[in-house]
Amino acid sequence: MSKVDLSVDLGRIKLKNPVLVSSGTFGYGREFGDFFDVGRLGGIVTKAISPAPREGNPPPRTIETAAGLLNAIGLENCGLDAFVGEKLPYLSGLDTAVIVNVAGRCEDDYVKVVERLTGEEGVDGFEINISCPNVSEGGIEFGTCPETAARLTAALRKKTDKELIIKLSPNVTDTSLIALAVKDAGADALSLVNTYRGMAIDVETGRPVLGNKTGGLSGPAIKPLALYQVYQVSFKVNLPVIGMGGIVSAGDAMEFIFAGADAVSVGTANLVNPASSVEILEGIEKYCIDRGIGRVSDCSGRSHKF
Amino acid sequence: MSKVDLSVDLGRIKLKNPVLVSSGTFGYGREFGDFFDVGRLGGIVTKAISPAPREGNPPPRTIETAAGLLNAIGLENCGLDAFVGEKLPYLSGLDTAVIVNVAGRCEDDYVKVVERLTGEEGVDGFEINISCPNVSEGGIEFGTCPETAARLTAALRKKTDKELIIKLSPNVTDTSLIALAVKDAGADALSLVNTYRGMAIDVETGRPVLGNKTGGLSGPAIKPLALYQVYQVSFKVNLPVIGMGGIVSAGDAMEFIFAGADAVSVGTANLVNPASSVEILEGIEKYCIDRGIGRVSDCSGRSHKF
Amino acid sequence: MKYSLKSEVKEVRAFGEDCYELRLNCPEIAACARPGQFVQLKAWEGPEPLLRRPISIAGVPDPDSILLWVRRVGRGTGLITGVLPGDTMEVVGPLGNGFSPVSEGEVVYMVGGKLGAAPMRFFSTGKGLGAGSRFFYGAACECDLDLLGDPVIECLDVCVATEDGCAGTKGFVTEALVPAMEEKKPDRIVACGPHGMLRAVADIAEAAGVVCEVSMETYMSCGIGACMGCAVPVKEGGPYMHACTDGPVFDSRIIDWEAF
Amino acid sequence: MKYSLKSEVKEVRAFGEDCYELRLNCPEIAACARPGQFVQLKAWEGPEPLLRRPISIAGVPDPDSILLWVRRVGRGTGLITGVLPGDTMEVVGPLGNGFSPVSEGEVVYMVGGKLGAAPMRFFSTGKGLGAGSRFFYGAACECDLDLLGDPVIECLDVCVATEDGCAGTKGFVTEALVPAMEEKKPDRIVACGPHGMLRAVADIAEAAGVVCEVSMETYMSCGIGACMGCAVPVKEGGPYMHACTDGPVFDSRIIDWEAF
Ligand SMILES: Cc1cc2nc3c(=O)[nH]c(=O)nc-3n(C[C@H](O)[C@H](O)[C@H](O)COP(=O)(O)OP(=O)(O)OC[C@H]3O[C@@H](n4cnc5c(N)ncnc54)[C@H](O)[C@@H]3O)c2cc1C
Ligand SMILES: Cc1cc2nc3c(=O)[nH]c(=O)nc-3n(C[C@H](O)[C@H](O)[C@H](O)COP(=O)(O)OP(=O)(O)OC[C@H]3O[C@@H](n4cnc5c(N)ncnc54)[C@H](O)[C@@H]3O)c2cc1C
Ligand SMILES: Cc1cc2nc3c(=O)[nH]c(=O)nc-3n(C[C@H](O)[C@H](O)[C@H](O)COP(=O)(O)O)c2cc1C
Ligand SMILES: Cc1cc2nc3c(=O)[nH]c(=O)nc-3n(C[C@H](O)[C@H](O)[C@H](O)COP(=O)(O)O)c2cc1C
Ligand code: FES
Ligand code: FES
Repeated sequence: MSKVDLSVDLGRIKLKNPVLVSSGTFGYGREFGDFFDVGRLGGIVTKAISPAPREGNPPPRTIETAAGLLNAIGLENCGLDAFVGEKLPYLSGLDTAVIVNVAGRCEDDYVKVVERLTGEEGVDGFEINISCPNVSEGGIEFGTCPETAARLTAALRKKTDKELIIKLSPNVTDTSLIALAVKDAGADALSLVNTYRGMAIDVETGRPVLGNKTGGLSGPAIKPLALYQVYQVSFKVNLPVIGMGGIVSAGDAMEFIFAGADAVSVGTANLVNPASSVEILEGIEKYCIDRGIGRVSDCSGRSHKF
Repeated sequence: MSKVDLSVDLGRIKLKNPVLVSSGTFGYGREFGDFFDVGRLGGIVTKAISPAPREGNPPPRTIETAAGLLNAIGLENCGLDAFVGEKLPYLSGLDTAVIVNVAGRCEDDYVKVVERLTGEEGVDGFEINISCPNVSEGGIEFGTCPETAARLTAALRKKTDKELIIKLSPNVTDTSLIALAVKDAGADALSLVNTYRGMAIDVETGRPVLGNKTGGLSGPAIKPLALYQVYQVSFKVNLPVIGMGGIVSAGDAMEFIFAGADAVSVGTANLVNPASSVEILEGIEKYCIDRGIGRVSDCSGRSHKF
Repeated sequence: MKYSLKSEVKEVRAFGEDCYELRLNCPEIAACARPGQFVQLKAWEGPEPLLRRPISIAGVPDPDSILLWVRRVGRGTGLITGVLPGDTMEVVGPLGNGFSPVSEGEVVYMVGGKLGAAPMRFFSTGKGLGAGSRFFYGAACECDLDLLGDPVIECLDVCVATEDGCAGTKGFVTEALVPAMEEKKPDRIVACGPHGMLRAVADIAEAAGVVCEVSMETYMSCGIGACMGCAVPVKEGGPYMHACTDGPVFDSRIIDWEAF
Repeated sequence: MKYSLKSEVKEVRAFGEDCYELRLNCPEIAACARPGQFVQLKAWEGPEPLLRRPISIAGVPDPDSILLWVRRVGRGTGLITGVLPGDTMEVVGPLGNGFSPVSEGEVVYMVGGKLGAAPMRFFSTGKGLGAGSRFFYGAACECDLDLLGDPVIECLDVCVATEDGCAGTKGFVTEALVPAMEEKKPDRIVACGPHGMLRAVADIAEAAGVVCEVSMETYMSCGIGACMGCAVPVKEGGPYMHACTDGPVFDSRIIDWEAF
């Protein structure tokens, strides 16, 4: 038994610890099974699932920038049926929360996925991706207008009693307006943040490097920006927050918790060191033990006291 | 005589070369005189000037992040009178364009500075800072609403026939809406981008590191984000663009020009290597010579052709 | 099984121009590595550069070690080749599918361009290669010839082409491959090297009706199938396959060369 | 005049725990450096870490060189102290105001906490220091005493305090300073070290009516007065002054210690 209470409350679900792994950076979980017992995590957020399979964007799909990673995967995924048939059985067998990240081109797409999966026992909740900068329709449009976001949230709320997390885009003037709108429409929690719109250009030719021309920036470069979003939104909106953006160490994770996150999610770091997430989990526990913190959730939002 | 035509056209003024230095990172010019002949630059953008002196924010005012710098200087400046009396004489004597960055708490503040300085011979133009994330009033509010931005631009346009550049905030849902609004209101050019809202938290105490709690992120970390802004806005809005955000090398500068910038501005790099700007200027010239490019302005916007 | 390890550098040896041979102590990876597989390396602290670098396994010289040949082309490989014996390095591997196993007596033409020779070296140590198997090596200039002194390569039937004509056939490696194919068709061609070379080799193989496996180098992030970043356009089995899991070795016929 | 140079590392010597003495070849800076001034150093490529690191000038041992004492506390100082003779480093300097010049025969008490001894070493080499001038050195433990072996420091009238009592007075350096002040008041106190020490020394000086100059360490970005980042709260001459231009040396009476 750990001396620290690591559990965190996200509204309709409780996680055994605050460390999740971010959509699109952890495959469907199995890819990491060789490296550690993925059941130790607080939760796994799957790659985005859309009703039909999606082929994704032309390559190159990723490119490094200063302390960051640009990606334009384009939501490549196996689709709803293959997910249920091939991916979910493995995930269901794990002793961890399974959150399905949902992507769509229109409201109907989102509804289809949630409707179908809400009855699946292995699914503990949904993270609604209204913030993907890398697809031409759907995705980010839902994330920039409070009314549209609220309408989508309300439609999904009707379809599921499971945890409904809305993943917000930081590419807006005021994230908390969207956050308030989806809260009122019935969201249980918020994920903050998705990637920042960015691009890279080949200095020899002037050509955009990514096949999709533009992409989304993640990794340590965006950590200060993501921390700010978590700090602002958690202050203004009374809803559990899953904080993410550039977390590569337990220290980074604690900073997000202090900023107001209830749980944290490890993304790009998984791509660099496949065991990052569990090392961060161990680091959080050690941080708490070393400082006599009995309950990690007591740390949440401490930065607001200054 | 250089074999390359480095001059660029910003509407009402022409710069002898495309390299400017960014407001707040080059003092009032004189600080760099020991390191190189600052008259070689295409232009110097001063620290923000407000009607009265401003004392700025409590320390700490800057903190490093991964490949980035957070700052919350809070527009500390000597004020209009001291600028004219003490700083302008040195700047006027230089063979380079002098652009005064203007900050204000209200429309009247901006008008006061522009009105007073438009008659000064040494001043070649104004960069209107409607995008500072580090002061409580003024600054960024003007930068997030197209109507407010347009009203301010129109008011200033009435007061000056000199170059009027609006410096936009990237912390909005769609920068090009603000850009279009200020264009219609009479702006001559756009500066893109100011810093991104961010923060750092002390992992031991949970306390925000900056005295102002939150700040603005600059440096290599934001380069992909700034490039994207320049690419989008220059595509949608037909106005000269001064591109900036994380430029530390001539290659970075060329990427901004390919993305659609007419000129570039070197910011944080000045703080790391005081001679960065002139080294970048030399690098751009070499880049063009090596590739037989006769006119640097021919490169502007090349990325849009792909 | 894949491993993520801290591994000790046992030997570092410079060769050619800007190339280094590294021997790393990682028994776990050595025990299960197959030719054509690769490892992801990190030899620095902190987030710059952010990603690990993919490097092919050039051999398993002893049960505890893997051998790598690395060319210093940028920051990452600069740091990787800057290590000293006794330093440790983070290694994830073995990754990718590798070449199909050699069937007993199979005659294989191995084609390597520059450091594309690395997986060929490993491949050539496989059991069962038939007599008449040959190694075609494409080099730019004299300095690339250093690796022919490698004890494993030395034992092969080597056919060299150099772009500057300093040794062997003058021109690309295909100049040497074409006459050899006319002389005798192998059961299979395996190839690794620059994109243009792979495509040319694939064309030759297709024209001759010989099976050809190519090892594709794409920009990689995770290397373990988690990010979907390493898309390779293919003509069958999807618009895209993934270099780090479906590859890096592909049947050359399914690659959509135009779409790259 | 300030310079931005690439400078060759001439000597590196480890001392104490985690401390290094570096001798850099930079005649331009050596020619005009004054005690209390500092340089900004970069000993790495690329943007990580982003900013240079400010380090006090500990002396000008010969007309071509400056001497630095650096404690390895993080990434930047780790890279700076990792250099070898023959390496080059980027140096900007000399920066800041430095201590007021010594007037002939002036009796000065120099107070240095740990590597705060570095500017004191330089200060003590100035001409005209009066007899009765003393160096008060505050150390944590035995390993900090190494620097007392420095040939310049050895010539001074040194008074040591150690926190663990392993040498000299037990406790903070102020425990040694107070009795000395009672015995004989100097014309001036100059001090460099941790914030708490500076404040305590400033109090002692003020109580005794002795002029006191403190060298303040703040977080710095540019070091040349361009960014306004290094604000120091003061009671006179503004709410803030700037450590890199108005300082790092300040008259202790104008510092607003509460606001720090
Ligand atoms: C499966 C696989 C196996 C490989 N095996 C070897 C090997 O055995 N030996 C070896 O020396 N190299 C090998 N490479 C190539 C090696 O990974 C790249 O040279 C390396 O990633 C470049 O990193 P860098 O930081 O040094 O260069 P960067 O500074 O990142 O870039 C320098 C140049 O290298 C190019 N580059 C970057 N990444 C790659 C990449 N993944 N593939 C090709 N070019 C790239 C860049 O576009 C740029 O032009 C392999 C690549 C793959 C995908
Ligand atoms: C004018 C001036 C003169 C200095 N002279 C010397 C000297 O002669 N010898 C010497 O060893 N050090 C000196 N310092 C302190 C030195 O600059 C810092 O130790 C160094 O910047 C830390 O960088 P880092 O990357 O190693 O540590 P980081 O990884 O950046 O941080 C490690 C720790 O050092 C602290 N730190 C960071 N920057 C500073 C800073 N500017 N001042 C104090 N603490 C800091 C951080 O808060 C952190 O706790 C001086 C500082 C100033 C402002
Ligand atoms: C390669 C890659 C693929 C991603 N795919 C998705 C996705 O399918 N759905 C989603 O909501 N977010 C996706 N993201 C965003 C991450 O889940 C996360 O929000 C973001 O990367 C910030 O966290 P990080 O900096 O720790 O990576 C992806 C990120 C990366 C790097
Ligand atoms: C220390 C500091 C002070 C700044 N002060 C100002 C300012 O007064 N007015 C302004 O418009 N922008 C200011 N900026 C923003 C820069 O001018 C520039 O837009 C931004 O830093 C992005 O460029 P960079 O990444 O090259 O620094 C400041 C930036 C820094 C780092
Ligand atoms: S590199 Fe991540 S899936 Fe292949
Ligand atoms: S550090 Fe930039 S003004 Fe002092």
